Amino acid sequence: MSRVIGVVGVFAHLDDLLEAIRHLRAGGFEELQALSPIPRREIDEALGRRESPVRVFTLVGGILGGVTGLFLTINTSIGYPLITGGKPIVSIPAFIVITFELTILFGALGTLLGLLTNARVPRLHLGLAFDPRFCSDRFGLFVHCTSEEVETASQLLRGAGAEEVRHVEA
Amino acid sequence: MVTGHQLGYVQADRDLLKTMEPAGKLYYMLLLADVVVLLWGIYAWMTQIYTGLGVSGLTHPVMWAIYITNFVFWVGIAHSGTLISAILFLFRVRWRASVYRTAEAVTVFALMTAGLFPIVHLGRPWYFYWLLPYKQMGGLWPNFRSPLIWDVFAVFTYMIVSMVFFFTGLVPDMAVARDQAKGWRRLLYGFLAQGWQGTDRQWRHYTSAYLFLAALATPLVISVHSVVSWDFAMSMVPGWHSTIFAPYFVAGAIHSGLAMVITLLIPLRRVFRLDAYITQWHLENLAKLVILTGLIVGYSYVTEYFIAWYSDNTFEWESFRYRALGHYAWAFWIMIIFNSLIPLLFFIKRLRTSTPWLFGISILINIGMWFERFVIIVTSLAREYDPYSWGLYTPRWVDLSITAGSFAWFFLWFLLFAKFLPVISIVEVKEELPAPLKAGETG
Amino acid sequence: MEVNRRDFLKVLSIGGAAALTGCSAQAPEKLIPYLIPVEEIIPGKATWYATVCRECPAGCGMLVRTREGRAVKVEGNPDHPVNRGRLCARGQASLQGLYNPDRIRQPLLKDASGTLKPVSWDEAEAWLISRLAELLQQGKGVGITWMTPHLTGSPDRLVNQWLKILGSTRRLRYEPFAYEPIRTANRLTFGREVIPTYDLESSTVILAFGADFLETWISPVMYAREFAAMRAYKDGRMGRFIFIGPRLSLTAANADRWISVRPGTEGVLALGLVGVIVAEGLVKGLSQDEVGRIRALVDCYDFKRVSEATGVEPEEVKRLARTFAEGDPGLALGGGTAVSGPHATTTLVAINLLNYVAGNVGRTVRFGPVSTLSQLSTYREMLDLIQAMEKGQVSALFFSEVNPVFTMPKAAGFERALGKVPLVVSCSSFMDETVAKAHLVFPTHTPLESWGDVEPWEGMHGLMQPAMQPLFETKALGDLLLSLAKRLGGPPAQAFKEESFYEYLRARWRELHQRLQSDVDFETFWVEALRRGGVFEAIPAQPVRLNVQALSQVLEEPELAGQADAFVLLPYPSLVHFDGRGADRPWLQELPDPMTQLTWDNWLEVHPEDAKRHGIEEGDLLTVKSPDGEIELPAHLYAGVRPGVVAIPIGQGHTAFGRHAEGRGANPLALLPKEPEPRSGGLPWLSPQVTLARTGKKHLLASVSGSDRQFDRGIAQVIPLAELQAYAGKEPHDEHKVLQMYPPHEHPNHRWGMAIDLNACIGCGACVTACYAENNLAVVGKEEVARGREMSWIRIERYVEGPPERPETRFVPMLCQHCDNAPCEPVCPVYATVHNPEGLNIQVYNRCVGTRYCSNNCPYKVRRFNWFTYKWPEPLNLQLNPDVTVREMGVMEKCTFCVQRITEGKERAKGEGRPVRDGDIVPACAQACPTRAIVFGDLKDPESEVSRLRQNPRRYRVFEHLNTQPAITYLKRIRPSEEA
Amino acid sequence: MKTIIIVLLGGLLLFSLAAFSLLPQRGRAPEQPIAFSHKIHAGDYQIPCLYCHANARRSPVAGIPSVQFCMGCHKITAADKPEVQKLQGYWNRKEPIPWIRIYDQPDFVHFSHTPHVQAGIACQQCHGPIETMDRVREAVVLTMDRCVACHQKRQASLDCVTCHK
Repeated sequence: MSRVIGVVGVFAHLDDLLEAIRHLRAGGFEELQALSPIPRREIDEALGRRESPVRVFTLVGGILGGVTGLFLTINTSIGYPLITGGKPIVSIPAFIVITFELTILFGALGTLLGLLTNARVPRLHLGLAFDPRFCSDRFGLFVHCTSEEVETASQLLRGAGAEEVRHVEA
Repeated sequence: MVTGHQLGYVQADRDLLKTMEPAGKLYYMLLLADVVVLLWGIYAWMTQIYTGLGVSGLTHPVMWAIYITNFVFWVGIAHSGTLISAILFLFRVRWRASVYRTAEAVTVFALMTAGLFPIVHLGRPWYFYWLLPYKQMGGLWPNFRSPLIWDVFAVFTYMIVSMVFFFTGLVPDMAVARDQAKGWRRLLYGFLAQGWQGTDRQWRHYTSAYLFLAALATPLVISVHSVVSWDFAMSMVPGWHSTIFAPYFVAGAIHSGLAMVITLLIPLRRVFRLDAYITQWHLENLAKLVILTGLIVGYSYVTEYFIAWYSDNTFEWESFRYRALGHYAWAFWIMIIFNSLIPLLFFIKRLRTSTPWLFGISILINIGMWFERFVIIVTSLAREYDPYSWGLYTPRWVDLSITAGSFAWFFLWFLLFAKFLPVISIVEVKEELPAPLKAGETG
Repeated sequence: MEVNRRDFLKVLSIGGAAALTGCSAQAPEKLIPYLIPVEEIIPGKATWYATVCRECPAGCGMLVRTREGRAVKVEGNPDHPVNRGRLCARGQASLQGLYNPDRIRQPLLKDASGTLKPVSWDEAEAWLISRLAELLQQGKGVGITWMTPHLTGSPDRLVNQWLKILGSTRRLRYEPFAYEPIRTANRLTFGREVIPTYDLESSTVILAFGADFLETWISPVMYAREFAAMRAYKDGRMGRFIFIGPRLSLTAANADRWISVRPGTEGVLALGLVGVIVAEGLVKGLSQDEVGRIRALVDCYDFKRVSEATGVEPEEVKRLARTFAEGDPGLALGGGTAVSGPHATTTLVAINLLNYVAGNVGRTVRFGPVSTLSQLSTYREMLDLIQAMEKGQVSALFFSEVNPVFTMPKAAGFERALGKVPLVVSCSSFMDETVAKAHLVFPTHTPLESWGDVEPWEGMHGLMQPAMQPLFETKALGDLLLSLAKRLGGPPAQAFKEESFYEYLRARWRELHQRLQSDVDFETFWVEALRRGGVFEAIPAQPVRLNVQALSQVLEEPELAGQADAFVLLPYPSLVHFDGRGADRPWLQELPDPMTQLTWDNWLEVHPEDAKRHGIEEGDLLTVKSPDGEIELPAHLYAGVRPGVVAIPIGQGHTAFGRHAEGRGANPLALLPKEPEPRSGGLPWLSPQVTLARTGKKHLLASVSGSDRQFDRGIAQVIPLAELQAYAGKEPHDEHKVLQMYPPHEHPNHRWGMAIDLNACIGCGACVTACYAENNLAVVGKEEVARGREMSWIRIERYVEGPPERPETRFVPMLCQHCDNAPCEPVCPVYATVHNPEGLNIQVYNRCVGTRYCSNNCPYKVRRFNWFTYKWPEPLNLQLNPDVTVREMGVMEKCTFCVQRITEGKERAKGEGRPVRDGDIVPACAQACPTRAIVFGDLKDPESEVSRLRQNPRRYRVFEHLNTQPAITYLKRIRPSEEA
Repeated sequence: MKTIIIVLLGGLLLFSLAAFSLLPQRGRAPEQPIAFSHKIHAGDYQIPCLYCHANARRSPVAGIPSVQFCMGCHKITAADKPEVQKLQGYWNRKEPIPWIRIYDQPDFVHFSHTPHVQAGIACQQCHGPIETMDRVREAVVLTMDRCVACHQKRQASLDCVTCHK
C-alpha cells in the first residue's frame, strides 16, 4: 500500500531548477526540497530560506569553551595549590592559552553539533526523493504534496524544464 | 580555476573517482616498503621502551633532540593544510579547490605522526595519560602553567578540528563515491557520506558550518605553532628564549608545509594524470607562497642574529656563534641555504613553472626545515649557561629508526588516502566549473 | 642471637632486591620478625657505630650508620682528633669495600692445575696447619714471613706475637708510600727517624715541595681541615701557600702560586731559600754560631746559581725566601712522589734546614706526637725480602691486604720471587694481583665488620668495632691467627689465652685503661671508648737540635741524568685510588679526577707544547717506554705538567682486582727501576726517563667537563684580597633589585639554604661521593659517563683562568640551587617538581613522566635523568639508603638538600618537643666536606650560620641576573695579593 | 564496519583486563603461617595495639613482635592450642615466622607511624576494624587519595616531601 507524498523533478540545468522553484512557490507549494551536486546560494534565495543557525552553535560552543578553560585551570590550581617557579597559584597569563584552545575546540565541536542537528545527519536511509544523479550532475526538486496536488506540481516542474518527473511514494 | 579540455560534472566525477580504482603493482611495492620501515621503527621504539631512553643518543645536557625535532617538523607540516583549506577559503582564493583535499589530508596525517613524538620522547611513556586533564591521584590535575600542557591542548584541539574539517569537507564527495561504488566500498563510502543527499537544507547548514570551521581553524592554526614555539620561547635557554619565536615558527611551519604539499602533489598529479585539475597554475601559486614564507623565515634568521648581537648578552651571543661555527655548523648552513636562499630561485619564473625544479626545491626545503628545528633544539641545549655542562648530541640507531618509522607512518596513511579517498575535492571542483545553465553560459 | 641477626639480614637482602624494582606493582612481601629482638636495632631507625677508617693509613675516625643491621653510610667521627667529623671520598667508599660484589666469599686453595678452588674453612685451616707443622718440624719456622699493611695496636701486636711463637721475626709493614726520605732526613738532621707532626693550622705561610697533602700525603683529611683554617680570612688576613713541584696537583691548584721547578731541583731551591734567609739575616731563634755553620753549608747555593739550576727567576727566589721568612710561623713541607727522585733524602734534608732556619722546628714541625707510619718497612727492606725469597730463605709468606705485585716496580721482581716461596698464604677480603698468586686464600672481614684498634699518631688510639654482622663466611684476621694457633697445638696454643680477637683486643685495652683512666671501671672505659671511637692521649713534642756535621755530606747538588727527547716520568698517587686499592670501588671510579676531570681510566699527562712537538693529540694511545718496561696509555693534554715531564696517576691497570678495576689503563710501576734511593732506601719514584711513541690507535677518555673555561660567566668568582680588606665592615653592593611580575611567595616555617665558601673548597670530591652514598646515586660506567650521563647530584666544576704559565684553578661545587623562582618547576606538565613551603625545590619521582623539560630549563644543569633502570651488582644493593627512593628508568632526579635528613631532623626535634636548631640538619655533602666549605641551615632563622654567611661581603649567587633566586649563596674565593 | 568495532571493543576489553590484572590486588586476606587472631588478642582480651607493636611510637615502622615476645605469654598461656604449638615449633627450631605482609607502601613513599600515633590517629583509621578480624584482611586500601583526604581534613602537611621521598 503505497501513498503518494510528493513529486520530484530532475533538472539538467540550474536555471531551470530555479525557475521551477519560483513557479511552484507561486503555485502555492511551499514544502519544497532542492537537491543539488553543489551548493548554490541562488537555490536558497529562490526557496526563501533564512540564514543557517549553525553560527549560534559556534558562538555558544566557543563561550562555553572559554568558560570551561578558565574554570578548569583556576579551579584545579586552587584545589591543589602547588607553587611552581615562584608564580602565583592563579597565573592567568599562563591559563589564557588553555582558555583559548578550549574556546576553539568547543566552538568547532559546537559547529559540528550545529551541522549535525540542523542538517539532520547522519541518517541511515536516504530520502525517497533521492537520486544518485543529484550528487553527480543533475538537480532535483522534491515537491511535498498530497496526491491531489501531484498533477499540478508535475505540470509546473515539467513546465520549468524538468527532464524527468517522478512520483514519490511512501 | 580548472582548465584544459572541456569539463563537465560527469567528466569531473569520472576523472576524480578514477584515482580510487584498484591499485597497481607499484602501489603495493611502495606500501610494502613503507610497512617494512614502519615495523623497523616500531621495533626501535619497543627497544627504547623496554631498555630505557638511554638507547637513544639523548644525553645531558641535550635532553631533547630529534624526537622533538620530528614533533615540531610534523606539526609544522600540518600547518599548510589548514592554511590552504581554511585561510585561503576565507580569502576566497580560487586555486585552493584542487589542492586543499591533499593539503588537509597532509594536516591530519602529519598531526597523527606529530602526536606520537611527545609520547616517544617520554622517559616513561606508559604514563603519558598523566598529561591529560583529568583528576589524578590525590586530586592532582596537570600543571596548566606548563607549555607542554598547552601543547597537549593545542595539538589535541588542532587534531580534532582538523579531522572535523577534513571529514566535513569529505562528506559530499563521499556521497558521489557512494553512488558510484559497489560492494564493500559502497558500504565504506556510504558510512563516510553519513546519509548525504545534497538537499538544500543540508547544503545551507553545511556551507555555514564549513565557513565557521574555517574561521575557527584560522586562529587555531596560528595558535598551535605559536604554542609549539613557546615550548622553547617560554624557557630560559639561550637561543630559545625569544619573543619572535611564535611568528617565526608559524611562518616556518607554513613554509615546510607548503613544500611538503608540493612534494606530494607533483607525483600525485603525475601518477593519477590530474594535469587538468592540478595545473601549472596551481603549482606556481604554491611556489609564490613559498617565496613569501621563505622570505619571512630568512628575515627571522637575520632578526635572531641581530637580537643576539644587539642584546650584548654573552649567553645569547655564544649560543648563536656556536650555531654558525660550532659542531653543528653544517646543519645550520643546510638550514640557511635550503630554507631562505634556495626558495629565492622561485623568483625566476622559468624555475617556478618547471615541475622538476619545483619538486627538487620543495624536497630541499623539507630537509632544510627539518634541520631548522634540529639546529634550534640541539645547538641551544648543547651550549647553555654553564660551560662545564656543555655537551654534544649524536643520534644513534634508535633515534634514527624511530624517525624513519615516523615518515613511514605518515606515508602509510598518505598512501591509503591516495587510494581510498578522492585526492581532489569533487564538489569544489564542480563549484569551480561553470554551472550548467540552459543558456549554456557561465552561472 | 648472632644467627638470627644473620637470618634477618638474608631476608633483608631479598627485600632490598625487591625494593630495587621501585615503582612497580607490589607483590606480597614477607614480614620477618626477629626471633629475639636485638636491643640496638629498631626497624626503621638508624643506629650509629664509631669505628676507624682503614682505606688509607691516615686512620680517620668514622661513624657508621646502620639500618636494620646493615651499614648504609659512613661519616667522619666528630670526636676523632684526626679528621674531626670529616671524611674523604675514599673513606666514604669503604662501604663499597664491604659490599663489593667481588669479595672473596670462601677460602680458596690452589689445586694441582694452579687454579684457586673454593674449599671449606675447616679444610683450609687443616691444610695450612699440616703444612705449618711440616715446616716447623723441618725447622723452617724462622723463614715464616708476615707482610701486612700499616698495622698498629692490637692486630699488629698479635701478628708479631704469632710469628714469634712460630720462631720467626720476619715481619714487614708494607705500604707503597712509606715516606723513607722524610724519615731518613729527620734522622740525619735531627736524629729521629720519624714523621713529625706538621701544624698547618698555626702557620701563616706554607711552602710545599711536592707534598700533596690535600690528596694522599700522610693524613689528607686532617691537613685539609687545618689548611682551610689557615687559609680562612680573619681580621683582614689569610695564610699564604706556595706549591713547588713539576706538576699542578690538586694541592698545587689550591696554592696562591704554583712554581714549577726543573724536576729534582726542589732541594736546590730550598737550599737557595736557606741561603737568602741566612744572608738577609731573617733567621729566627738560632745562635750566631749555628747560623755561621749553616751559612758555610749553603754558601755555594747563592740565589743566582739556584735560579739557573731550578729555572726559577732570581728575584723570585729572593721574594720566596722573604715571604717564607715572614711566616709567623711558616711551614715547609716536602715529600710525595714529585720530590722522591734519586736525591730525595737530600731534598728533604734541605727542607728540614729551611724549616730550621725559619724557626719552624718545634713550632709547626713538632717531634711528638709522631706518625706511626714511621714504623713502616722501607722499600729496601722489601728488596731484601725479595732477595731472601729468591734464595729460598722464606719458607712461608703470609699476606694480609697488601698488593706488592701491583704496587712494587715490576723490575723489583716480586712476582717472580713469589714463585720461589713454597707456601704463600693470603688473608684478604678481595682478590688482587698478589692474592691471585697465593696457594691458600683466607677471606677476611672488611674493616667495617671487624674489631680492632688503630693508632695513626702516637697516643691516638682509635677503636674499631663491627658495624654489622659479617656479610659472608669470612673471619677477622685476628680470629684466624688465634684459631690457627689453637689448631697448631703445643706452645702456640698455650701462648694465647684469648678465645677470640675481641678478647685479645679487650686485654690490650685493659692495659690502656690501667695506664690512662684507672679511676673508672674498665667496662665504663670500654663503652665510652666504643662510643667516642677511641681514647686520645696528648703526647708532648720533644725538642730536637740540628746535627750540622751530618748534613755536610748529604748536601751535594742533585741532578737528573737527562737524555735527549726523553721525558721525566712522574707517577703520582691518584686522589681516588691512592696506590690502587680504591680501584674496585665503583664510586671512586666514577668520581672525576679533580684536575683532569677524567673517570674510569688511567692516562698519561703531557704538556700541550710537548704534545704538539711530538704530534700527540688528546686520546692518542701511546707506548710509554722506560729502560725497565713499557706500557700503553692514552695521552691527556694537561698544561699542569711542566714541559719535559709526563705524569701518570697510580692506581689503575689492575689485572685481577674485580670487575670494576680490571682492564683499565696500565700500571706505571712497570716503568720504574728496581734500585732504591741510596740514602733512605725508598723507591725513587721520579727517576726514569721515558720515551713516547704513538701507536696510531685512539682511546676514549671519559671526561665530565664540558669546558675548562667559564668565559666570564661569573660561575666561579674571586675577590682580590686587597678589595676584601677595603670593605672591612661596609656593605659591598646592594642586592640586585629587579622588577618582579609576581610578589615573592611565603615560607611559613623554614627556608632551607646553603652557603658554599669557595675559599675553603679544595675540590677534593668528598661531597660527591658522600652524595652517592646517601642518595642511592647510580654508577653508570665509563661509556655512559663519556656520553655525559653521570648521575652526580653535586659535582665539582673545575675552571681554569689566567694564562697557561700561571693558571688559576677554581673549583665550584654545583648542585641544585633550590631556586625560589625555579625555572624547572613551571615547565613540568605533571607537577613532578614543585616548590615546597620550606623553600625546597622537590622532585616527586613517582610522578615524573620524563619529559626532561625541567633539565633543559635549568641554567645550572644539575638535573640528572635515569636513562636506564640502573643495577647495583649484589650485594652493593644492600648499601642503598632505605630513606631514599631508588629511581627507575625514565625519571628525573636531582639534589634534594637531603630531604630525608631534613624530615628526620624535624621529626627528631618534634619528638623532643623543641624547634629545629641550627646544625641539627646537615646534608651528606656538608657533613663530609673536609674543609667545611658547605654550610646548610634555615634562612628564616637570622641567627643561623647560613644566614650570617649570606651577609658576607664575599657573597654572590650564580647567574643572579636570571632572577632564579637560588637558595645557595657562594662566597668568592679570595685571590691573594699578586706578590709572592 | 562491524568487524572493526568488534576488533576495537575486543582490544579495549583485553587492554582493560591486562591493566586490571597488573594493578595491585586489593582486599587481600592471605593465609598466614600461624592463624593468629587479632580478634582474640585485641578484641576479646583488649590488649592495646602498642603493647605488641611498640615501635609504632618511636619508629617509622610499627614492627612485628619478636617470637621471644610471643613466647613471653605463650610458654604457658594456651600452650595446648594447635596454633600456639606451631608458634612453639618456630621457637624451638629457632626460626623466625614468615608472616605475609598486608599493608605496605611503595619504595617512593615515606611513611612514619610515630607522628600518626602521636597525633592520636586510631590504628583502625588506616588498618580497619582489626580487633574484629580473625585473619587480617586489607580492609582499607591505602591510596594517595586517602592520605591526602585525611591530611586535608586534619590540616596536616600537604607538602609533597612529607610523604614522597
